[in-house]
Amino acid sequence: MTYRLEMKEMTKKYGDFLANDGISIQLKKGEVLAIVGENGAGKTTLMRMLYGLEQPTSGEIILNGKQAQFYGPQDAIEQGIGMVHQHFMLFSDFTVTENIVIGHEPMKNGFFNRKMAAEQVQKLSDQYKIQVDPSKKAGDCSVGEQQRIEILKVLYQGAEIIILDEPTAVLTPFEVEELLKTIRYLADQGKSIILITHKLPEVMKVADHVTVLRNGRVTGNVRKVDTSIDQLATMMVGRELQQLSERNQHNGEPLLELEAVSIKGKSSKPVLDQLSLTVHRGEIVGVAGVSGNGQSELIQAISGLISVDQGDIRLDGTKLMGKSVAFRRNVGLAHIPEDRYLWGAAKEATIEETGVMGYHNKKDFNKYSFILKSSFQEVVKTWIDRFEIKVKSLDDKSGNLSGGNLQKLIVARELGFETDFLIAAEPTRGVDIGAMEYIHEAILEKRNRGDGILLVSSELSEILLLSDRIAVMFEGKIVDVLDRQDATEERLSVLMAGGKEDESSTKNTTTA
Amino acid sequence: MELFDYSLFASAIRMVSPILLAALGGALCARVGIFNVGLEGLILAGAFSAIVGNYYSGSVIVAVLTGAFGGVLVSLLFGLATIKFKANPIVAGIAINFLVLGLTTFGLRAIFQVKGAFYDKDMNGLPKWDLPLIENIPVIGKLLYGHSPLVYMAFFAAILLYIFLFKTVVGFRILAVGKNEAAARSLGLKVTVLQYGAIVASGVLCGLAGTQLSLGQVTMFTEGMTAGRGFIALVAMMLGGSHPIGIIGSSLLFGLMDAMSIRLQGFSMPTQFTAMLPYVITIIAMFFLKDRGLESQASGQQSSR
Amino acid sequence: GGSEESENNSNSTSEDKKKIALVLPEKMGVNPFFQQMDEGAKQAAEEFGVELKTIESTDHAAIEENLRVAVAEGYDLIITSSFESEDALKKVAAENPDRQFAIIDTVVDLPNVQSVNFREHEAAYLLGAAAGLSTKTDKVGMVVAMDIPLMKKWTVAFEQGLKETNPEAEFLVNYVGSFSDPAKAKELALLQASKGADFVAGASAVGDLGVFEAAKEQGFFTSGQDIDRTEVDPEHVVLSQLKGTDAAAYETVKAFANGSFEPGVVEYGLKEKGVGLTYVTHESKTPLHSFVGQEAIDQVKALYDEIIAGNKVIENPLSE
Amino acid sequence: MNLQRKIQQLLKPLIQPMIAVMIGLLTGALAIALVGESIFGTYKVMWDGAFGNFYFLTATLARATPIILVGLGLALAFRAGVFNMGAEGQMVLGAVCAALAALYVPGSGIVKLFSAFFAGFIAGGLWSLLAGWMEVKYKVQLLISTLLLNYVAVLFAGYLVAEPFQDKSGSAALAQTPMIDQSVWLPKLFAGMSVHMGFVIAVVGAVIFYVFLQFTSSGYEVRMLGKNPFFAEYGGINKHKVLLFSMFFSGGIAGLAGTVEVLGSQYRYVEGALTVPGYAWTGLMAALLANSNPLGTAVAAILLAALQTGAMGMERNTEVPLEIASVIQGVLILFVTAKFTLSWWKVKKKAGDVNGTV
Ligand SMILES: Nc1ncnc2c1ncn2[C@@H]1O[C@H](COP(=O)(O)OP(=O)(O)OP(=O)(O)O)[C@@H](O)[C@H]1O
Ligand SMILES: Nc1ncnc2c1ncn2[C@@H]1O[C@H](COP(=O)(O)OP(=O)(O)OP(=O)(O)O)[C@@H](O)[C@H]1O
Ligand SMILES: [Mg+2]
Ligand SMILES: [Mg+2]
Repeated sequence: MTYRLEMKEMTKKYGDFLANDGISIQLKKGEVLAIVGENGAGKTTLMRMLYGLEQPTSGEIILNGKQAQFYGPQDAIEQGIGMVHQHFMLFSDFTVTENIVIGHEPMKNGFFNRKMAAEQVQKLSDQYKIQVDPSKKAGDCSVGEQQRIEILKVLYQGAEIIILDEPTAVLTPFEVEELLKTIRYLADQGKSIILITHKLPEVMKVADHVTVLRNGRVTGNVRKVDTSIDQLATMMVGRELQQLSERNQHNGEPLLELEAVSIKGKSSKPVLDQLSLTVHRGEIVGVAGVSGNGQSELIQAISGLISVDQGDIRLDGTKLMGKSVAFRRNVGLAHIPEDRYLWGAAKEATIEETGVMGYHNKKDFNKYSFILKSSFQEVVKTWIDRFEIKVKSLDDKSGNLSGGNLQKLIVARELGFETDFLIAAEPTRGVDIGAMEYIHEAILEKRNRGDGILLVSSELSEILLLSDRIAVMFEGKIVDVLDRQDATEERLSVLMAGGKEDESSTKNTTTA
Repeated sequence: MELFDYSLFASAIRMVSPILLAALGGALCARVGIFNVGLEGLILAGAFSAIVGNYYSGSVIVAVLTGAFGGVLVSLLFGLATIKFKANPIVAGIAINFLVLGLTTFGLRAIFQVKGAFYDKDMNGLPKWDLPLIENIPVIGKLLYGHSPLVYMAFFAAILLYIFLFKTVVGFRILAVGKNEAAARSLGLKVTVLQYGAIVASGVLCGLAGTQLSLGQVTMFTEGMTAGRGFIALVAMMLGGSHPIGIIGSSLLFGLMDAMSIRLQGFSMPTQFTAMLPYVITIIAMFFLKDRGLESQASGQQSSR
Repeated sequence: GGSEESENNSNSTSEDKKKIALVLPEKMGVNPFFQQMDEGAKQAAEEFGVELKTIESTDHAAIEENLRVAVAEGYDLIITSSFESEDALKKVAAENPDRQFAIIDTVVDLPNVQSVNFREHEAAYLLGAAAGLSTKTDKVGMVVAMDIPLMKKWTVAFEQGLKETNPEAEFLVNYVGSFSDPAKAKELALLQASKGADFVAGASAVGDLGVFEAAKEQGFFTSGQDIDRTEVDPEHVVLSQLKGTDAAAYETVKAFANGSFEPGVVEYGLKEKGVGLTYVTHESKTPLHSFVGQEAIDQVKALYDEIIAGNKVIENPLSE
Repeated sequence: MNLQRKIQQLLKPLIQPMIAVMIGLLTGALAIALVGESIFGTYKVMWDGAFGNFYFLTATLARATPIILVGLGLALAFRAGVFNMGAEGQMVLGAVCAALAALYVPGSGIVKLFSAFFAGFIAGGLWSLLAGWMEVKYKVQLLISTLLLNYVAVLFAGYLVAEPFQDKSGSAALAQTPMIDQSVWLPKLFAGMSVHMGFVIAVVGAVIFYVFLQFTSSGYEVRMLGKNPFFAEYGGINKHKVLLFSMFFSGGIAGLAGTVEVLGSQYRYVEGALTVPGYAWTGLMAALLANSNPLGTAVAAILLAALQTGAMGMERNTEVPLEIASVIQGVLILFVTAKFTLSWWKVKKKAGDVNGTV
């Protein structure tokens, strides 16, 4: 059987920089090809060329045995290639239906037939078993739902080859499961799928073939059945991965205390509902939960980004209620934000400027209210060394860093404050396994030094790996707190879905 | 008291129509993500070319066409600078205002051999339409009766634009471009074509606004006769949230206040204060319309960075 | 710096014709007042063999700049005009006492400046009187460019004339807020007409064209400014308040060419025929409209005679 | 190789404006040819009018003075991420208050001078702060409100000088304040030249502003707020405080623009003297052209002023109508922020690369 798609010797140069260096891939009908590799390995670049967003410096694309050239996404779309971008390309004010049909809208005399569109979307949704609510606004949808919109959009456009660039980075475990099922189902229906991901277990679950990239080159091309996670990891990072260091025992004092914290939302349900939680010194408390259950608000309430209607928040005994972000940071709070581009950096700012945030007023770096550039640069250089952050120069824009490298920079910055308490929200989202290792190690090290950490992550494996205790959030409440040894993925999943383990029994007693 | 009477409202409707037309044009640009501060220049171009068309052809219809065409020509220049050459839209818009002021003044000299103003008593202005049915409508009949066709056209255009934007496929895509240009591009929408289309349409609307000014409200061209109406249109556009119906509201508010401020001149208040009225009222109105027009603001802010 | 250059230039000019600069405080286009001045000066320059250069100023700051440059470039006489130039001229003329200056339409009291002053209020008084005698509705309006003190020369004297001839008459004033907005001026005229005015005087510079249009549309009567505007629309523009800026410029250039130029104040009022009113002080090509009628004109003429005889003094509203 | 890159990098930002200037000049040449004048001669006259000798150079700098200050004020707001369109009103209010302070504050010349500066700064600043406050507190969009407040400010200043504070001496015909006592005038930098101390203030202001923005922690806060308000807030920067601060100083500096015009050039507030020349719009362009870089803003302001003084020279010395200058200026500015290089430059560079490797 011939290949549906072949990319041969694809090379892409940005100036003198070789982002892709003679990469070849093949893809058959009904097959799932996983492409893995470190941050900046060139995965996205390769896909952008396939989708017509970039022109290759050299190399050829062969589609169904014929050479093809794409000058823009519309060419690629016409030839049956669809791409679900890493950062969703949705119109948040438009409905799900509108988002899906845009570009190929059903019309009558030039008028947009929205009713027919909704029907078509519903039909498509049923056909591929991808659940969406056609009339909802895209902006009101959960991340998982938004992803489904993207996939349906691609299917609606008639794509036979579907590119998914890091589709699981932002999904909850349950949503990941669903997505993987969908991918498999689509492949069974004869679609060909290219999946880019950093998560090797997913690769093992769903892929037929795996292509590994490093520094713009192919370092491995294997069938799934012939490989293992460890082998893939080694091909990716060029070395063996290490075990996480030991966790020492700590029975610290309470550090962060939340008492009956409530935030009234816009809707009738409160966003945070009488939430109480304590983080001790020398402890990592993981917060698990399906996204949208108040985790973001919890983080923002502690760090002072939103105001709290009721309750009490104390850090090392100091009352934080009504205090500014700066005050809280001075008292001893550091914060790895959940969205690095929204909160954690300014894309247009230089790496140095992004790094200096929070230090600009510290007396080691500030004299007569002038920022001491050179002493600060020294510090940033130590960060870059420690985390092996790949930067061209400190004057480069943060937006030009790959996501993983930017994340490492932010982690380094927040750890650099050496505060007693750290909020680590999605600390490894979209980050390759090499970088993930560094970050996990750093967080654990901080704990071992006796600091308290609140870890919020949609990645259950991460929570399970790092946390001493695990709090599960559901609808703005903490429904349960489990100790490390009691927690399993299954128990957490049940709690996250809103079910108490002993729910049925309590219900029975109250009704009785 | 004689502050409110039919003539107040009729005068407001007359005076508001060029502003309304131009604000609709501005809204179209805003909807494709281009903040157009060159409305003043576009209107002026329309006003001038309408007069030229009228003078040479003696036909009002030709004048309306040349008026629209004048707006289109200048808007294409604006589009070329902002879309093709990615110039900062605000800078380009200001430049357009300067440019058209210079060109029309120069044109007065070159074409009519006059300075300052061109007036010819034999020139025909736009007719006043005495629509038969309208007059009989109680109360508002009198207001709506006997305006120039472009006045009706202005309100009609608003409704048409509303239908176009929110009911047709092309309109839908235009909205998409304005909301998220990157996404629209990645979908393979012809973003550039849509942007040019919107800019040309805005040129037509502003050209008609100018025509109404130079041939509807008066029958002459004078240097800088827009007298800041383009900026008022800009405000009306933002206040109306770039929504056609909202713009009708905001333009009418402004027109009414303006007409009222004239009447207040008689009431022993310094004219400077009566003249402030429309602006102050508009600011007050914004307290109640906080969330409107955020998009246009965003586009403005982006270009500052 | 400026004086050095003027020295350089003065030897070259001695053999040439005399050079006169007319520095206008604004761009000419917007105002017939300046157009006329330019024409008058040009005509005299041609007739009396002097070189004339007209310099328009784009804005207020440019006036002083242009005056200084005119000095530097060695013009023998520098004529400027209007209140806007007063400050600038005071500075420049004081710094260059060896140079001759003239200013039209206001007074600058310096030994090397000739001031040409108009008493527009006298003409405005006559216009008001004519309006008072002509109105049938006893309501008379005026559309004024801007609510600035200068315009009191028009409004106050007009009202005085109006009230003296017709104590019953009501006077409506509205301000356009701009010198170049005919559309708004027209709306104001329409408004005044809707309130019953049958005569609306235009005093809004370019806006007057809008007033004329309103008159044509609604069938009321109006008047123009500076030059005889009755030709524009004899059916509705029935009077015009005149101001001979051309004559003033002409005379100034002529005097300079003939060597009779002297510093000090030259007044142009009714008596000097520097200002006036059609049919009363100056002939018009258009026949007198019946709305005004010969009888009214005769009465106004009587007032005019009183003024030039010195029996009646119209106060300048600006000199309190 | 490295040197070549350096030179390329240095030249790169210049290429675009140069192309724009070319297009502007070509359009102008066309228009000049249409009028039948000598193209080269006319441009020479224009150049001379702007920079021809020391006198014209100083005249250009004098004209640039308020433009620089307005531009700096706006640049500050833009840097903080707020689109202040209200420079005109802020400048006018600053000017009128400075004039009134200079006239009516009792005391010696120096006291009056300082009160005038203080009044001008505060008036402009507060007017701007009003818009900032409405935005922060009531979410009234600043872009619109500043635009509207311009009209209110200009009309109010017009009222002040047409009624209560009008100059009743002399011909008393203009809406203007009485003349300020000579002891309060800002000194001219050179006798007989119009450039005054205000220019020095503007240039020093640009340098201070540059240092503030680039090297101080408050400047850093302003920049980060402009680049990403969420990031700024997350990092502990008080968003509202910095915004209000920026708006206050933005308007204050615009107020200073009016102040120095009054104290250094007109010696009184004259209605329209600041609005008709369009200093506010020109300053806005200067700030945008320079991407809100303070030093760049000053340079851009001087160039824009040169265009205007050059046009005045042209008007004086040739038969080319003044409007041609505004046409040239319009076309030039229309394309000056254009990114012509994007494709052209790239193609060239590619060709160069190929040559290099072969
Ligand atoms: N437009 C560009 N200009 C210059 N360099 C670029 C550009 N786009 C990508 N690069 C560089 O090319 C390299 C590959 O980037 P690419 O986005 O393909 O990586 P990736 O494998 O998708 O990384 P990640 O896992 O972080 O998504 C990176 O080092 C990046 O800095
Ligand atoms: N102008 C540029 N110069 C250098 N690199 C660039 C430029 N523009 C984009 N890149 C690189 O292109 C790549 C693609 O961007 P993208 O948004 O996919 O980042 P990413 O690393 O994949 O993000 P994430 O890790 O958050 O998923 C990034 O690695 C970024 O470094
Ligand atoms: Mg990527
Ligand atoms: Mg990534």
